[in-house]
Amino acid sequence: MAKIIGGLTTSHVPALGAAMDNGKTEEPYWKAVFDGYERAKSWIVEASPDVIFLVYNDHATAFSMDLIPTFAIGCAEEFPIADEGWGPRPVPTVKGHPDLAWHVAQSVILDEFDLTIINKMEVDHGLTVPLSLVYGQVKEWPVRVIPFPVNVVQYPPPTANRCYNLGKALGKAIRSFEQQDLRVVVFGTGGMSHQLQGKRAGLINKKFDLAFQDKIGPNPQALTKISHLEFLRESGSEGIELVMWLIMRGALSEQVKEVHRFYHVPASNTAVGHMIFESQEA
Amino acid sequence: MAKIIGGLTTSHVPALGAAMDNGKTEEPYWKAVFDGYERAKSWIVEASPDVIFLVYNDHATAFSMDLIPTFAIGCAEEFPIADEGWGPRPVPTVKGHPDLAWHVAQSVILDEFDLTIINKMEVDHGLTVPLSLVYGQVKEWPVRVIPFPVNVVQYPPPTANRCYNLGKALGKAIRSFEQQDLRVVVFGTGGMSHQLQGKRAGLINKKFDLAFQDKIGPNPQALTKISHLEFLRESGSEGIELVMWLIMRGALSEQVKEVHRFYHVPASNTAVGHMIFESQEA
Amino acid sequence: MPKVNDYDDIPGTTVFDAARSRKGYHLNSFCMSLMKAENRAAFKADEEGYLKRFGMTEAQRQAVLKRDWNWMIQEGGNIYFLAKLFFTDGNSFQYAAAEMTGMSQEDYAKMMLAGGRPIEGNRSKSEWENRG
Amino acid sequence: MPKVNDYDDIPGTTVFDAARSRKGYHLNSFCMSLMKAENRAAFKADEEGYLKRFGMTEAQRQAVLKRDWNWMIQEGGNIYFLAKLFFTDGNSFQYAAAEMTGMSQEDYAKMMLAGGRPIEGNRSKSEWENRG
Ligand SMILES: [Fe+3]
Ligand SMILES: [Fe+3]
Repeated sequence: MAKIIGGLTTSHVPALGAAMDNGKTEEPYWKAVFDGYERAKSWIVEASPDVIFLVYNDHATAFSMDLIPTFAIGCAEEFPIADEGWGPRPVPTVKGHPDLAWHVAQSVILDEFDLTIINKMEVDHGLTVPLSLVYGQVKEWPVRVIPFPVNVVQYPPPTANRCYNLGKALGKAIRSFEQQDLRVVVFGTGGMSHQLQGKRAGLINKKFDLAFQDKIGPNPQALTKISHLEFLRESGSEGIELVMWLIMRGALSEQVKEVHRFYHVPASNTAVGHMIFESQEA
Repeated sequence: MAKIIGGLTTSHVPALGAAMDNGKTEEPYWKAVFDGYERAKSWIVEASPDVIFLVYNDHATAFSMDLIPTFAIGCAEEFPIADEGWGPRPVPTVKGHPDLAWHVAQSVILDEFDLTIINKMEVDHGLTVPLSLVYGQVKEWPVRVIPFPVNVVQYPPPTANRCYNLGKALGKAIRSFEQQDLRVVVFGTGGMSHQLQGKRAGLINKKFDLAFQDKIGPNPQALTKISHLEFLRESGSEGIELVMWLIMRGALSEQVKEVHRFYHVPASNTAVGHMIFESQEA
Repeated sequence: MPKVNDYDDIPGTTVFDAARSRKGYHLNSFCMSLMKAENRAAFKADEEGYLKRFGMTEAQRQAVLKRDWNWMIQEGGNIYFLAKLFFTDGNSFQYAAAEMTGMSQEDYAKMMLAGGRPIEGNRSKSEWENRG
Repeated sequence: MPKVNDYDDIPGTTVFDAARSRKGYHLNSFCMSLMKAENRAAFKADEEGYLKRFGMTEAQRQAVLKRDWNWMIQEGGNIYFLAKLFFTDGNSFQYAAAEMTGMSQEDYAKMMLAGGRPIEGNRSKSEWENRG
């Protein structure tokens, strides 16, 4: 059986990718952020996942207005890096894990989650920045990745409750995969509070974010009751990305051990939230 | 509020479209089929829908293997006719109803169904043949159409139970649309028993089909328990399209009046099943 | 992954599941390409040359050139994708279905007119083995 | 459809819902086109000419030419689509965000370093109206 070692949440601010790509990680502004990821770099070596199940949102890159899946799963062998307007990020192509991805897709569709199956897709900063934050600059990613894009661009995104329940189904599906000893880590990316548009741009709600970080481990059910209106109002129009943290949380065991927590304002416009959890399987 | 007048089920065999397009409807082989649709032609005039909510499956036309949505909803202004290998069918472009389609999309996503929103799509025989069967050869379709493609090509399709529950959410969403007096008819297309592949091609299970027709009106819950294995085994590898009838049924009122029933073997390889129901709103 | 699925017991039937879908990706992509008139013309003008544009296996190419529908399905083809190929040839679903059963189209059509292939005796592989 | 939504009460915020998405379709499609280097080159060489390729309204075209980000959002633009445009210009999310607030990028950056725009007083339109 495959094993879910743990989960990791992180923002995926594109400027963090640019700072790494342009060698600016030692500048004081950026160093304060990257220092928060030192623990992740050692943790991921200890955890040594074979596969990262990476929940993120596409930022109008693979999905235009022509077609917007609520939940999609990348089943391809590999995923090229998208050109978001300044050429593709100089990072390796992402290799998938079709065996596990297809197994999960079949399982959760039969569990009545209405996924879109994807066999061809480019991936944007939402997926690559988290990988860079954890693995740094590498020639090849030392891990397979299953991209799991969630719509948070076109209103309405899936509800917090739906995301948490989906996470549970994903966890069950991953654990039932028959390949012996496959080690899986689940990433929930996006957030925390930020607003990138209009006269309210720059909004940060530290109190909301810290409460979210307090609850996501021991009491995620409380967070599933947050409405879209509350996310939009309290965490900014782009803070609603936080629903994706609940997918990660749902996939982990009931009890989890928090091994790292980081909160920092700002990275560009965003409150960076980064946490690491380990499963406490019975 | 919009009103759901009733629902209609029908097969969408491409050869039926070809028979109409090539003026063969009076040949005895085809006449036996088309005679079964005479009632539908008068009923649709009585029902005079403004919009048909048309549940069907794409046959590897709009969706290749690159991207396979479980449930999708067409929100565009219009939908061109696809070229399936012999040029597009000579039928009018399908006009959508974006106001209602978007309303339904928002509503059912908030009700935790994970739709894919589509703003650009070509439609194939799965959608156009049912329209032709009901409206005949016309210069313009006298109705707006919301295409609702369901994956039944790539295993696994959504379960029968999921489809029925989705239908309920769609019905609720349509009824809550604020535009006064909009008249809606729901089509559930596909089936009945057929198998188009392998040494078992040509399978027909009349007993299964008639039992399905008996239950879909008064006792659809019984049909929601049919497993994929049972559909595949009993109604043929392509008979699993019948899950789409349950979406239509779910959208109608609890009690329905059956106003027409037709069953005929064969149209090409398929058992044609065609029924008309009227809502019995309290 | 020689995984056993419940539906593998259905005789004469290939369910288009993940394994088949992955195997047939390039074959089915070739079929999709035939939805454009210019591609159909190019294919008809030089079938072998046209097939080289796609990352198909030799078996998939041969199966296409021979129009061996069962072989194509064995190599991951799905009937709705393959339809683009037999439509390009000017043939119908009934033509292809008859071919796959090994019957003449006339005999197949007669079987359908008589009510189709019955479900009795066609539910399970064991029934096919026992009929000798 | 001047429908009132609960989120319309949030000040300085445009939720990208169905109405906005429909209004912005061609504007956002133009932005997506900038994901190809050759299209960026063509746009830079002749902005007005390039914009004519898309079915945009005159207001959408003017908003693009003027790089008026709030106007683009009013015309149905979404920030993640618009990002392709300001990335093409060599600018960042922080640049665009500052522009939209009417602050200089320096002042905006200072605000962010000081903890960002506070939530207090920024939850509801009534709060903005009352602050005079
Ligand atoms: Fe993001
Ligand atoms: Fe069909």
